[in-house]
Amino acid sequence: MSSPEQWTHPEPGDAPAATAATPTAEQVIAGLRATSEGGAELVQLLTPEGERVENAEFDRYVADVTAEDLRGLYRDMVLVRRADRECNALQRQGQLGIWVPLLGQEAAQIGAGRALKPQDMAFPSYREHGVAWTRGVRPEDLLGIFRGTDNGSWDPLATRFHLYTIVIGNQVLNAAGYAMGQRFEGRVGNTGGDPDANEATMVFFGDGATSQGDVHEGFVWASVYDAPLVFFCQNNQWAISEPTERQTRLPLYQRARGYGFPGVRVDGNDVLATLAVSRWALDECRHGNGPVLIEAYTYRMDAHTTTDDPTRYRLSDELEAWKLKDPIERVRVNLIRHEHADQDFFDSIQADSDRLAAELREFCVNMPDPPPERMFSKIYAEPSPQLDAQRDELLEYLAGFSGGAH
Amino acid sequence: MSSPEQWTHPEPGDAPAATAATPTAEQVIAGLRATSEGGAELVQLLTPEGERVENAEFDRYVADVTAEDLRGLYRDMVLVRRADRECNALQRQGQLGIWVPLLGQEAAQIGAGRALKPQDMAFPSYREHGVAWTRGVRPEDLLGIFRGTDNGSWDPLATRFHLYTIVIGNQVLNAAGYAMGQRFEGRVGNTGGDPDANEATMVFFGDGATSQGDVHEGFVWASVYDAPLVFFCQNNQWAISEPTERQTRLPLYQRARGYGFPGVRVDGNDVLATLAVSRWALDECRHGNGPVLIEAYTYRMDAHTTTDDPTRYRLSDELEAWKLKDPIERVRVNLIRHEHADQDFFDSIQADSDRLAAELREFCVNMPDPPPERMFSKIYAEPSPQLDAQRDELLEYLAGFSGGAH
Amino acid sequence: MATPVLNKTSGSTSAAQTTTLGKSLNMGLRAAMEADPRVIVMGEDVGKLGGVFRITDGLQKDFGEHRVLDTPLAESGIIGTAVGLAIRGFRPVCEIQFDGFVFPGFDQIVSQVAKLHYRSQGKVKLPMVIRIPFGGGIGAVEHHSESPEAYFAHTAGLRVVACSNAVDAYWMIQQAIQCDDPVLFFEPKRRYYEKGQLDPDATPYPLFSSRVLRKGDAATLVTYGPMVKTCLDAAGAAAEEGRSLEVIDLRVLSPMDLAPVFESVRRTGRLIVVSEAPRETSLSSEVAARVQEECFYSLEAPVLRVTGYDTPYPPSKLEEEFLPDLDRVLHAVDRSLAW
Amino acid sequence: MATPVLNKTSGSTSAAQTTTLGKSLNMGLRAAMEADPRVIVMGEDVGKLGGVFRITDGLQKDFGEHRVLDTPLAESGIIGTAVGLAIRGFRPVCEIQFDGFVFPGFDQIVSQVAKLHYRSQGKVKLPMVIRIPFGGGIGAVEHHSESPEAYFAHTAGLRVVACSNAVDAYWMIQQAIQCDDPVLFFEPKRRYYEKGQLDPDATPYPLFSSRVLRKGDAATLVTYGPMVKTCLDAAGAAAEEGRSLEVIDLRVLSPMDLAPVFESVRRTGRLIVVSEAPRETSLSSEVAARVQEECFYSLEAPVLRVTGYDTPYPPSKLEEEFLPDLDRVLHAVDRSLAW
Ligand SMILES: Cc1ncc(C[n+]2csc(CCOP(=O)(O)OP(=O)(O)O)c2C)c(N)n1
Ligand SMILES: Cc1ncc(C[n+]2csc(CCOP(=O)(O)OP(=O)(O)O)c2C)c(N)n1
Ligand SMILES: [Mg+2]
Ligand SMILES: [Mg+2]
Repeated sequence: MSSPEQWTHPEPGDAPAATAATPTAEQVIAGLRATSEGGAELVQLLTPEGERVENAEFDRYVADVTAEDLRGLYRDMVLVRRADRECNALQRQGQLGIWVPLLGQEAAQIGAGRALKPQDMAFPSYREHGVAWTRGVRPEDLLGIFRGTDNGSWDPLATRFHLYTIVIGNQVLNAAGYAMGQRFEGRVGNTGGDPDANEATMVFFGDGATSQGDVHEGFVWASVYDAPLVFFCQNNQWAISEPTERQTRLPLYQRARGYGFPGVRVDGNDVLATLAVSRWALDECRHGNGPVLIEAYTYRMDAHTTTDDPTRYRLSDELEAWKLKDPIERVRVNLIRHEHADQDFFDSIQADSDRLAAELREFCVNMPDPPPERMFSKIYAEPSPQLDAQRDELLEYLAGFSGGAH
Repeated sequence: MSSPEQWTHPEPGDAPAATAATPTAEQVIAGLRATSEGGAELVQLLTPEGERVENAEFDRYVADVTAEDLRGLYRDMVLVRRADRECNALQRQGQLGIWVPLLGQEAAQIGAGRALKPQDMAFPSYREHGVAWTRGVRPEDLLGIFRGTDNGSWDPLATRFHLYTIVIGNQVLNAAGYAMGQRFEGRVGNTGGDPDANEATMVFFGDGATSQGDVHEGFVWASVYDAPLVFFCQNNQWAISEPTERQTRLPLYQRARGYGFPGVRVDGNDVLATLAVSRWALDECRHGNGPVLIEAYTYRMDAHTTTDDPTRYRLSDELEAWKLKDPIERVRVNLIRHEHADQDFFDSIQADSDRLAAELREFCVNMPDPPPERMFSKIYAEPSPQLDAQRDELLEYLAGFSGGAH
Repeated sequence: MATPVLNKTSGSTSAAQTTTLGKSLNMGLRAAMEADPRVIVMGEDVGKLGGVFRITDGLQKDFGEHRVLDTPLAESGIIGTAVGLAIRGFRPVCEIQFDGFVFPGFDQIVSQVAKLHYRSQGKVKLPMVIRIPFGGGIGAVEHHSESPEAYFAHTAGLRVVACSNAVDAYWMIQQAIQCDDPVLFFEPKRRYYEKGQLDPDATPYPLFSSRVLRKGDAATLVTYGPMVKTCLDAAGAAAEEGRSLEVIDLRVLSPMDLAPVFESVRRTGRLIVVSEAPRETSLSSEVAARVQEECFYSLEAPVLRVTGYDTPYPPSKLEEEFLPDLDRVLHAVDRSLAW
Repeated sequence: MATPVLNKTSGSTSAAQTTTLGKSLNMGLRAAMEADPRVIVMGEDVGKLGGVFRITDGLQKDFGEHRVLDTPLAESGIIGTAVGLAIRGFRPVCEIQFDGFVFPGFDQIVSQVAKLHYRSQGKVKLPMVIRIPFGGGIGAVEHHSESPEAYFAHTAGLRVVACSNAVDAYWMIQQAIQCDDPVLFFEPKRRYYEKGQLDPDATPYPLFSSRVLRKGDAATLVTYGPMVKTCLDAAGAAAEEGRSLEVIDLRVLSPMDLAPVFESVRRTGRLIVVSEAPRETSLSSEVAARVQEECFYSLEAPVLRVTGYDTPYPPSKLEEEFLPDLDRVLHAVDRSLAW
């Protein structure tokens, strides 16, 4: 799969193209095996069985990772998953209007998020609850979006974590512009002095998003302006009901070849590999060698959202196969094998996640509804008498309003 | 330049990216030399000096080209250039509102256009007067666009030459859809029987257009649906005042690598090479191996349009250097050297082009203005009482109108 | 006095069956695909999944993958390739997953879809339909509850329609597909589950015509899409207070068919335009502008508008306040009558 | 009675100099870039070439290539990266080369530019300006003569303004750049060469205010952008016939400032709205809708509209018939007065 040439000559035939582009169950499974076996192109440092494998290129980027650090990454993933499951439950119980599960993508998001330095900026899509966690955005701050009380209550500038973006692809261009700004301000390629003077930006999007014009234009702008931008594509195999084959002939990391910047495919279920590759990519950007594309090869283990029904379009074998590559389990096994974690550690994390979940639930069920006037607040930075008038009109109407009796 | 890896590591430095992306006069010249020397990646069959050079891969696609055929291609180019110059003059004389010169791109357009079979479809941009010629669209039919009497008076379905598209990139998606349709109708990959049962589509766009989201999405759709589509990019070095370096780090033909279909750079000033590469690409498509990207490396020898002033942004040396690679001259030299054309031939073509120019001018100056009601005609295929009412309102107003005296 | 005429179609109502607006669309699409092999359906998740609202449920299974296309994820691509397919002679029906996601395809719609027939002076037809589930009231997140119809109504060369009930849904989608002009087809997603009595043998009402759904003489309510039910409910409530309101469903949003509205206002002298969309430079503006010109001497009160506010669509906990409801409509009726 | 007040600004007019609308914009941009190093200009051909209309002429030479960016050729990219630059703290001024080419950037404008301040509840400001030369009358080919302002006026969260003369151009572009909200800045390209007397020391008129340019009492003309000159000419011609028309330049197209219009109509009792844009669901609809509600008892005739027709912009040989001119305006005045 590594050379496009192998791909450019589908056999002639009468079959309409549409079918040619449809993956059969066999193809899906084949694709799966290809990955579980890894292959030269997939950067992996921790096997699904929790074994640390060497990688000449990327080992050095995690050489400083201590057992404690690894426990920290494990803790991150467990807590993030627990919060995700709790929110899923809260939706089922009617406390949230909808939830977008990250189940299965914990390693990709924690690995990438922990590679970011405080001065770096991140632009998420709408599934990056794990990255949010690493930026100090509490799960509580995400709830408003899904409960319908706000569009995200954290401060994007203070946390250096932009608001969620739902329109597929939009944030990639916004991130490219932000990264251009970092470069224009001389925050890139500074040698000596304070290394933290250098900054980079990371933008998150999915496999489906790669088809959008905005993502392409982000590639063009970032490459032409040498922007310190890491394109972090979580290929979770599905865009709602559409498999990746619907979006591309080639592995997505190879898309970068056509623009003249590096593209790497990393095992997105391997937190250590994702951390290493992300650190490398961010360093490249901070030194002025951006942009870089990372394809984190992972899997959406739950539905697209709580309103989705995956049984309509994918095989359960597929999920079963991916369960064997669970991102959290392989770290647990590794920690135990090397006796880097004892039962107390796991118990304490259990306790932490119970507390986190309880607090999250407590917070959620007590969230107040926003007042009607909120609808009109902060639409403009400068005064707007027109909107003030509409607000007053509504409030007056609601006031003079004797409970709906007409 | 052939491997992206050589491109992905610009040196770190404090200079803002914007400068890094600006070509100096030296860079422009350097880029030029790179091409005039050709290089492995540039497919060339006729040198600027008119010598036929062998090409193992592509010779066979023009093996059947006789001296008469070559004279035909020469004639095409001369007549098309003459029509172009005449229209330029007509604009200067106020007969046209604006003109978009093709000067310098004759070989790219005639080579591509003559590779098309009658059953193939073409989607032009707005500069493809040469391609129009090969589709039997008379220069006269183009005039309305530039005189402001219509938006193109030819029949896009009968000529299999779509209307000009001015919004950069739009036509690439329209062409992808059309090519999908050819495939869905089973017009691709038919073996045996009538070879003309197979069809392909060719879409024309410029170097600047490659940055547009629509062009990317066209690449995605065409590749995912195995559409019989040839992306014909005329890299004439400039998008109005912006050099190609503003749009990409890599040679544009390499953009295809990221999508998994072939990309080839051909000498766009070499009509024979362009014919060969275009025939090859169209054949690939007809056999179900589409899409294919062709970058025709050429030069816009005149202004972007008659309202443009190139002296504001490019060096005259550049134009001088390209004059040495004139697309018509090299064929003339070749015909003479091999005694494939005598003076009578050149005289007859001179006469033909004089006649063409005279007829064109005659036609232009006598073009009637459209009647006011034309404004309302054919907006909808089905009746529209609302527009009929507006039309009647206007006609009544104009009728009751005593020459503007109020 | 107040005669509900909703769901009445001329012709026998013998074979009438109960259906929902969403199911009617599915049946209508199926009927259109059976009637014409050139009809193809394309969009995100319209195949195996049957669309996020299941409007295309079962179509790929029955008509195959080259007539029901799960496309790559890009709206300009969906519209732009549909244009090419239409040029080739197909009749594409594009699904835009939610109202807020039509904008990446806006350029193709405004620059190509709306203009190609005119540019070619009729030599190239574009018989394509763009389906857009629109409007709020379903407790969704951002970009999933918008009412972008005004953008298209202002665009010359497009035909814009909105269905409001199960019976219209079944006929209008088929009529839109049969139309040789490009049609923007707006579906009131919050009403997908509203029931209606459908008689497939009945003669359909013309596509490009507004329609009086309820006769009345005290005042006229003009609306479309999701607000039609709201207005009918309001008219029902008003009737109990002895006030008979006329309710007109625009159905065609551009080019508008306002004759029935003029006729009505000349009788009632009062008009309230109801729409979910923000008010500024909207469809409600156009209706008011036209009516005040055509019915200047008949109006006993200014044309009033009950609409969404000039704000981005709010977080869903606030949508009840944002969206016009029965009370806001009747409040406007009171204001009009008190003028 | 008829006092032309055009180009009068409070404060001294001592240092007044003659300039054109286009040159004023160039001077205004230069002044804004000198005043604030965070101001950057970006777009297609805005650098070496100085833009196809030379509005940015000389700016790259004087401010450098990282403050005046010749961008890749894609409007979504221009707007989308400007959003990111604004988040970073820059104040980008984007040039869209022609009105018809803003649509590839429409999604970023509607989905991000218009909403980000609201979505973040004020935590993120987007001080960016999108300059759009608009309107016809220059004999151009397709897509180069459109009037897309209604699309943006209908979009909550945007501020939309249009300048009509050389003096306003100089001040309004600077005020738009200083504004912490995103501003869509429409420039009447056919008026780029109209002259005016500019006094850089004068106190500018507020940006978001409509303005009476000529007093009158027989009827009110409300317009904006390129049609302002047309209406002033019409008022001049009418004056010679002893009819005094009031002329109001909207200047701000959204959110609208209609107080001066209401005040005027209460005096004149008659209103004609003049705009190049197609009529259906347009700015002229909104003005008519608002005025008939606010001035119901003052109107002696319905609000009349003189606009482009509901057609794609025609080939340029027909634009004279398409575009409102002095005669069509006066014809409407006659109709209004004869009501
Ligand atoms: C422009 C746009 N079109 C359609 C949608 C509806 N939609 C939401 S998520 C999604 C699939 C995205 O898939 P992918 O990019 O792989 O991200 P994932 O959800 O798998 O993380 C779609 C089609 C949208 N949000 N925006
Ligand atoms: C969407 C869009 N944006 C801007 C323009 C204005 N414009 C017309 S031609 C052009 C440059 C195109 O360059 P290129 O693609 O290289 O084609 P060329 O003109 O060199 O043949 C531009 C910016 C346009 N027509 N469409
Ligand atoms: Mg995905
Ligand atoms: Mg070019």
